[in-house]
Amino acid sequence: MFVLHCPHCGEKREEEEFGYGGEAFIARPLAPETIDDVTWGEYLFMRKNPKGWHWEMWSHNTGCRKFFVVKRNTATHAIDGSWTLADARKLYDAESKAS
Amino acid sequence: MSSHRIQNPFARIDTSRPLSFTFDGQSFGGFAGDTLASALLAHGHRMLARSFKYGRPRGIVGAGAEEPNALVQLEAGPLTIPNVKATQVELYDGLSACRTTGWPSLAYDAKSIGGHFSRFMPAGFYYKTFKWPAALWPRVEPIIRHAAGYGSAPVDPDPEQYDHQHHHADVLVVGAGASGLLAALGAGRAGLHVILVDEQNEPGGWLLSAPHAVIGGQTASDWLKTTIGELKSLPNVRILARTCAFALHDMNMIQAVEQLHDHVAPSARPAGERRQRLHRIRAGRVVLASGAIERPLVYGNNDLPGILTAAALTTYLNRYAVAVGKRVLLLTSNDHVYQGACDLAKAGCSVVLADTRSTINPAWEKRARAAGVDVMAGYGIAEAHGGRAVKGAHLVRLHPERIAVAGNGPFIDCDALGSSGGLSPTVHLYCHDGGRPVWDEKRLAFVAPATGRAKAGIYVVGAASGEFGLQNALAQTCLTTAELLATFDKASAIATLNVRTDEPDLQPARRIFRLPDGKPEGHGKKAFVDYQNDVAASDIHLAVRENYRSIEHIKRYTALGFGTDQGKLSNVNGFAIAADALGKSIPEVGTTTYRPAYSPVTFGTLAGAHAADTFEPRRYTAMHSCHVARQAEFEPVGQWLRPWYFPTGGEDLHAAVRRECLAARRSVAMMDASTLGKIDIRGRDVREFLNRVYANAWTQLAPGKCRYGLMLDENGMVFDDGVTACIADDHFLMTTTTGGAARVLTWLEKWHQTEWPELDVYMTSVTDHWATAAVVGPKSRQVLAKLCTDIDLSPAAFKFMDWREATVAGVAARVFRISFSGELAFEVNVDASYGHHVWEALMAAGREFGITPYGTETMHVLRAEKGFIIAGQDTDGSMTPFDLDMAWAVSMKKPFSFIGKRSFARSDTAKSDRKQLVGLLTDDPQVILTEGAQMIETSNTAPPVPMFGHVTSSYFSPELGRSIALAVVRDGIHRRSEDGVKAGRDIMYAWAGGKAHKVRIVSAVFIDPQGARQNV
Amino acid sequence: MSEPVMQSPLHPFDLAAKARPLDASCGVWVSELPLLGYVSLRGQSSDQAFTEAVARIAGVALPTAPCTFAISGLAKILWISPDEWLIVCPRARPKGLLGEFSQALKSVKHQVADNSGGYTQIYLQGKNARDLLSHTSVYDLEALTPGRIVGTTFGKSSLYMHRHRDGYCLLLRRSFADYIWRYLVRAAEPYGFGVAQIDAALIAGAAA
Amino acid sequence: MKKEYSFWSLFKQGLQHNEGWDPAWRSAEPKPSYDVVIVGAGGHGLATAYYLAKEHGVRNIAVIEKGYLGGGNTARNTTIVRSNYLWDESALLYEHALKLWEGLTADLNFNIMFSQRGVFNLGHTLQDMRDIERRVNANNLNGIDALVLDAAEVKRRIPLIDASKGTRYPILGASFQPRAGVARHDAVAWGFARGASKYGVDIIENCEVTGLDIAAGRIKGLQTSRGYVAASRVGCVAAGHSSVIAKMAGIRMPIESHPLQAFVSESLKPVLDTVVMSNAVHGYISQSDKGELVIGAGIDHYNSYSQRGSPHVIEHTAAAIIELFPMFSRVRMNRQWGGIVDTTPDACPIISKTKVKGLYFNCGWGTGGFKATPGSGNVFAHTIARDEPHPLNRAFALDRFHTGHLIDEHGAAGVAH
Ligand SMILES: Cc1cc2nc3c(=O)[nH]c(=O)nc-3n(C[C@H](O)[C@H](O)[C@H](O)COP(=O)(O)OP(=O)(O)OC[C@H]3O[C@@H](n4cnc5c(N)ncnc54)[C@H](O)[C@@H]3O)c2cc1C
Ligand SMILES: NC(=O)c1ccc[n+]([C@@H]2O[C@H](COP(=O)([O-])OP(=O)(O)OC[C@H]3O[C@@H](n4cnc5c(N)ncnc54)[C@H](O)[C@@H]3O)[C@@H](O)[C@H]2O)c1
Ligand SMILES: Cc1cc2nc3c(=O)[nH]c(=O)nc-3n(C[C@H](O)[C@H](O)[C@H](O)COP(=O)(O)O)c2cc1C
Ligand SMILES: [Zn+2]
Repeated sequence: MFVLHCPHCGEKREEEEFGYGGEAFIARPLAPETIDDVTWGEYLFMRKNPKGWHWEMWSHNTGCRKFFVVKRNTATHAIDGSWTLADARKLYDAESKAS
Repeated sequence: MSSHRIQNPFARIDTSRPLSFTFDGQSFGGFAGDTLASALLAHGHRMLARSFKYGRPRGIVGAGAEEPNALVQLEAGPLTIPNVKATQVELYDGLSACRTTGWPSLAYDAKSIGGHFSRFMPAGFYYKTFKWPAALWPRVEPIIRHAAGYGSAPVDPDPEQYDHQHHHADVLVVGAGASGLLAALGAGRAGLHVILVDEQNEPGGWLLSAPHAVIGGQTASDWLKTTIGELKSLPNVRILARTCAFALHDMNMIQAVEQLHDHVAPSARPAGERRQRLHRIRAGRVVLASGAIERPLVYGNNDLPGILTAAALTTYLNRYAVAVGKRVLLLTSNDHVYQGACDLAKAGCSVVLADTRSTINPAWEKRARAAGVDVMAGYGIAEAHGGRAVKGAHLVRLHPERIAVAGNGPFIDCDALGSSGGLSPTVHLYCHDGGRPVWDEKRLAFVAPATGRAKAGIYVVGAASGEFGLQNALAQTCLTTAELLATFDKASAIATLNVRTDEPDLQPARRIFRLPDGKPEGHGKKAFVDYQNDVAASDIHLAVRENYRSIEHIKRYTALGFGTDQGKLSNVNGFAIAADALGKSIPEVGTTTYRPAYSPVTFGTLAGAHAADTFEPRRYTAMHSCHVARQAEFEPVGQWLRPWYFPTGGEDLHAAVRRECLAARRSVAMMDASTLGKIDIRGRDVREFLNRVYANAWTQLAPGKCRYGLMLDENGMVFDDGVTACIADDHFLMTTTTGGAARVLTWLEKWHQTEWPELDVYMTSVTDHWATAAVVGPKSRQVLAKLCTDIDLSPAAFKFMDWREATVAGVAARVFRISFSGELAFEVNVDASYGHHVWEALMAAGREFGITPYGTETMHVLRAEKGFIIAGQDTDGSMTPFDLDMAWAVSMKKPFSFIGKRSFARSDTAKSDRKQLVGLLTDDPQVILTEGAQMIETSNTAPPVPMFGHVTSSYFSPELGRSIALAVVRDGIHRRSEDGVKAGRDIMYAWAGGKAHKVRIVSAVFIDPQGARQNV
Repeated sequence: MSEPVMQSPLHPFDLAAKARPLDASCGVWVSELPLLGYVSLRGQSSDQAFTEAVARIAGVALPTAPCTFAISGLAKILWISPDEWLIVCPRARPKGLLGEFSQALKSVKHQVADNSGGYTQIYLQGKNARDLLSHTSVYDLEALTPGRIVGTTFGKSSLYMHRHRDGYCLLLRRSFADYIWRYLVRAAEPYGFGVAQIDAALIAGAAA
Repeated sequence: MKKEYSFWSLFKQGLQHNEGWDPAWRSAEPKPSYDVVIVGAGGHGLATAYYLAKEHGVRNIAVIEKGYLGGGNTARNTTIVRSNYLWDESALLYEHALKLWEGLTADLNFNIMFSQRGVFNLGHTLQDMRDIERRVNANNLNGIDALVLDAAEVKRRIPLIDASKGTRYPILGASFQPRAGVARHDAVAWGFARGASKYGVDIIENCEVTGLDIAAGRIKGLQTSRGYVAASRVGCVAAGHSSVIAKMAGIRMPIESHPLQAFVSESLKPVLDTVVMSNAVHGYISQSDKGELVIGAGIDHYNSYSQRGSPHVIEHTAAAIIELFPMFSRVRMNRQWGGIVDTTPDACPIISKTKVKGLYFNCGWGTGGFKATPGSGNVFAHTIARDEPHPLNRAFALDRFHTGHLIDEHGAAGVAH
């Protein structure tokens, strides 16, 4: 049972205050009409679902109602940190470039 | 004094407070401080149970949570508790308990007949039998089921209450034995917020069984007094007795259950108190001081009543002043039993101590002989003798190295037999969230290393970490506590504490689990490993023979450790015997997974306050009391309770709905629409935002106007709908379905925050702020006119789909001229604080017109007559706007590709013959179709019958004097009679519960297709 | 036509009739702070035009530190999220406030909405007030120091809570009031539970 | 392994101290190459191997398992077996499985303790009852046994249930499938393992597949923790780990792995002789032959491969059970655990070929695949042997996520089961 740090409220809170928002950074195609059904289907349904580090969204339901990003290990439940969407984006891009 | 009770000033019973109780109807006496087990043993009461599979006589084996046999049914009626361990039942006056096994009686158990054929019922018995003929198993199964099970569940609702309490502590110490107390003292003196829990009725742990032990010059009992005294004096330390930490979850969330009632006589339980409380403790650090449990040795007939663990014999003697037997035979592989042996001898028992080691600890031998114990080195037990109680045991001389019989030994007769195969650390919590215990070959135990999980904030001290000697345990506790305190940048104030004891240094134990009897496994008397599941050593060997070689397979094939004791006594023996059978080392075999609960915990405790009328929220509108006063029947819709219908004079649903419908169509009726979700949306980009989240267009809608909108998921399917009003150019008020409100707000926020943060728009829920009364019917304008004089209500000035600021019944209101019924209608929205006032004012104003309150059922009929959908009833997540024949509510021209649009183009979604929403008319106008009836093409119904859709909504329309229905039908739109389809295609059958009704497929709009009535 | 009367969400429990002066008999004393004014306000704290206008109207600077609130003579401004605040004020104020805000923020990104009908507050006092909350909410009450406000769980619902005088203000949504009240009464039972006579100054205080 | 199980063999072995029993299955060392390799020795994987050998004459088969066989979700499910699903595609697939269940004990010569004690799906709202009607009628027209019961009838058949009007979600009725029930989960895995082994299938435990060898769009073999294994066809039946294996082939799946938890009470005398499920209060319960109440919780919403979930989920489920059976408040939870379920967007499985020739996936059973075990293995064996889907699993191909032809079973899947 997790304790998550809400970057907006600036506090660690119990899991029950939050709602899970799924895989982070699934970008919506900018021009959906121009892509084929397969590409659209990938965006709609296909997920990384990694065993290991996972960039995921949570929303602080009982608090600030903001979505934010957590990097969590799905095998060990270790948490690397949580950030606002904007800050996380930078780290994520840097990480993606590195690998 | 009962036969086995002795004088013992150190014992924790209060002989000045005698108590009486009954077991299986027979009356006994005991004392405050007794457990049911100690009190029964004090009377020499041995046999309490019959075994699960073979019906063998069984008695008390342990003295606490590890007890496998003595499961009793405590009390009767609503307060009854099944399967409590007699060793954990604190005695109170008038307590009544019964056995849970043994049918028809303990003395004669039907299963014991099977027992005689036990060799034909090995592990896996059922898998190999009752397979043929197929009809056999269904007849055998009920018999098997009735033979299984221990206690009986209550049959009455639970009269007692439970709750939860949430804690956030710096340090949680689990276990208040010597080590736990010391660790708590260390953390407490350092000023940390400490919680110390122990499942027993008082702190002390093993020290309560070893009162003569010496710690730093004090006797154990004095040391306990001073230590507990100081802890109690510290405001930052909280001690919870009778509190079992039963689970450890991620990030050190510990669940612990506190027993507040069960030890008190029902008549004396304080009213308003809880029976049990779940403490949810989020701890910065956890100290596991959960100790160790002595495991018995495995030999023939080792399950006879009167055979206990040596530790239990010691505990009964020292803690409860009970000498379980007068002639005691002890069997050990280690030093731990010697103190107990001395104490038993000093208490006047004749004690023979057989040590499986050929060379034993001279210091202990000296003390034992001095105390009068007859010590025999290098002996084991081949098999115990006795029927309903142990009478003696046949000893054999053991080979000093190999696990083999080296020669014959004497027959020792005894009335109590205790064995010790060493201590098994209580590592359960260490493992609940993924930790693994480590096999320590020197200590012959799976231990939880003291700082093995320090990174996770979990520390282990004392016996739990494998420190079995008291002095070592305490010294190690001091060290480990200091390490823990360092992580808080605190120095330890117990580092220099004197913890010297008077025990001799420990001599290594002998590595022995299953004692040899000179015969191959399975040939001699059954030697039990897991008493509760009747798992014998031979069953483990059989499992291995049949290739159930993984320890998990062995567990599952034999049921080893499956019981309510979760293998506290049996698991390690089982692992070791398996290793032997597999020819592997114990660490290679490993352990099974430790899972919560450490000790069983009631469902009531888990549920806490979430029971009865606080099980889950019920949401009410500001007008709720108005409806209650009018005897409304209510319907749960999402979290809300909404009026379903308003029966008067004994009406049933149909009569009431008929009356309510006609009132709405012919004169005036009123409904509470407050539960609809309302979201205030404001910002420069609000129109663009709506364009993206709705299927239709919002660019043109002028202030003062409203529009209906369909909300789709990205898959193109309708998931919510509602009317949205333009308040100002940059300001809209959106309404959602009752059930969808929260989901929609989160959905909108998610899109805004994650995809389109650049859009200038804010959303705020105002659902609870507004109370809404829908005044519906031809006379609604007249009613409203009486209460609303500051705006022009005339059709010309206040058009359909307009809204206005106005004053209604003296209250500022937003009046929407929208209609979910197709009638002239006004939705009056006011500050909910005035909801009650305005509802009553409208009722009063409408009285002259016979204004009629109506509920959700009538609302459904009225909208169905108009072919308006209910999202969630006429849609099921697989309907596009086109499937709903609502192309008019989709704007494909909008520049931005709104949510869901792209999905329309996929091959399956683009098909023209998808299931589509249509109306149905039955041949017989009186027949009301079943909602959920399936649409088929022929009246011939020999399965499999092709299905083309189903009836989503079906009612009797009082207005039309006939039944109507909505359905989704494959290619339905092209089957509608109106559209002159190929003869016959409009005729189908609606099939439900074996009946097929002929129906004609028509437009979904049954009344006033031009919408004239709502425009008057 | 009868005069408009307001009803608080806890009206059905007729607390007035149950109310009595505080004494030693109960560990938890509860009362409703009914019928206050509530205005939802959203905007960018980075936008000076916004913060200044709000400060001017509210008579106090907008609290921008997470989980804090500010008090002025006429209102209490609760931080809800980095771009959302809830203004608690006497019942007569919202109408005026709305006007003033809309005026002052015409050309500024913002949102104001009257939510007065949507909320009520419960005031908790007594020696076990904090114990009570430890039964109902997962929040670490140690961290709930004076001047802080947090949104957290309450049973299976949620609410905002902050310290007020020597007690706690619970701010909750109207439709959950019935559930929250029952839940609270049940949780308080072991400590002894009483409905406290409500004192006007308290309401005023809660409003500002 | 020739020895049949029977009273007679039990008697004979009993006389010989049960020393003559053979291994139930043969543990094999990986061979260099196989015609077909099945990844994952859960119920589905073992059933697939069994039917491949038995019905399609494939001989050279291996089942590769990273842990102990049957140790995945097969080991940890609440064993509810039923076929009363809503849509034709799924109803027919699950009914195919149910028919196989009915003959499985005899077919495998292994008593899998299939107990057709019936399953109730309770309805608590008017919409629940509409959905129940819709589902039951569809079932009947598909030739599947199912009936709609009203509240009074539910109370009559489940005397302990709280059918009063005062509850949060009063019971309005239920659907009931008489032929549904429960089975002994471990026995299913062992029975199929024994059966497959009899046909010469190599069962290789403690061997983890770590990579897939693909060349020119064709599967060539697998890397495993015990070396390379060549195979011209590979069927992946890895449940919770399907995304991980798919990644080895560069494929992304429409799957998320979630914890799903369950717990059991202490063993009690018989109190409940059927299976009761409720979506609205969110819990389901039955009583095993050993006497413990077997209770399933909802899923934890976050992704996880940890086989454990959060305690508030269990707490909520306990509350739900008490809401249905107030007397169970005093019954005690003995043990709780979790599994890793592979959920799909439409709560329906994926039994499919992939873009890699010779590579097949059978996954996405999520919270409800135990009931399908024999049927799933049976049609998957067909798909692999013929390199084309069996008519019953054609609709469950991966391409439905591109065409939009989803089969939304959330209604019938509801709570985990
Ligand atoms: C708590 C719970 C309750 C449930 N209740 C029900 C119910 O009541 N009714 C119902 O029908 N269904 C139920 N289910 C779902 C059901 O258990 C599963 O759908 C079903 O058992 C899946 O079977 P399987 O054989 O495909 O998966 P598994 O039994 O999980 O087998 C997959 C195997 O693949 C192995 N594997 C994974 N990766 C690798 C690798 N890289 N190399 C080698 N091997 C690998 C795993 O170790 C595992 O043994 C429940 C599930 C859970 C968790
Ligand atoms: N001879 C024996 O059988 C025996 C048994 C245990 C300890 N000892 C000796 O006692 C000395 C002190 O040992 P210790 O203090 O490490 O252990 P301990 O056994 O004295 O104390 C452990 C305490 O932890 C409690 N406990 C265990 N699990 C719990 C849980 N989940 N929740 C709540 N309480 C729980 C037990 O009730 C017990 O009071 C050591 O020298 C040790 O060797 C001997
Ligand atoms: C239907 C069913 C019944 C079970 N009954 C029991 C039981 O009576 N006692 C027990 O200790 N465990 C029981 N278990 C749980 C298993 O011990 C084990 O926890 C589960 O299979 C998950 O495996 P793991 O805990 O090793 O990860 C049961 C499991 C299932 C699926
Ligand atoms: Zn937050």
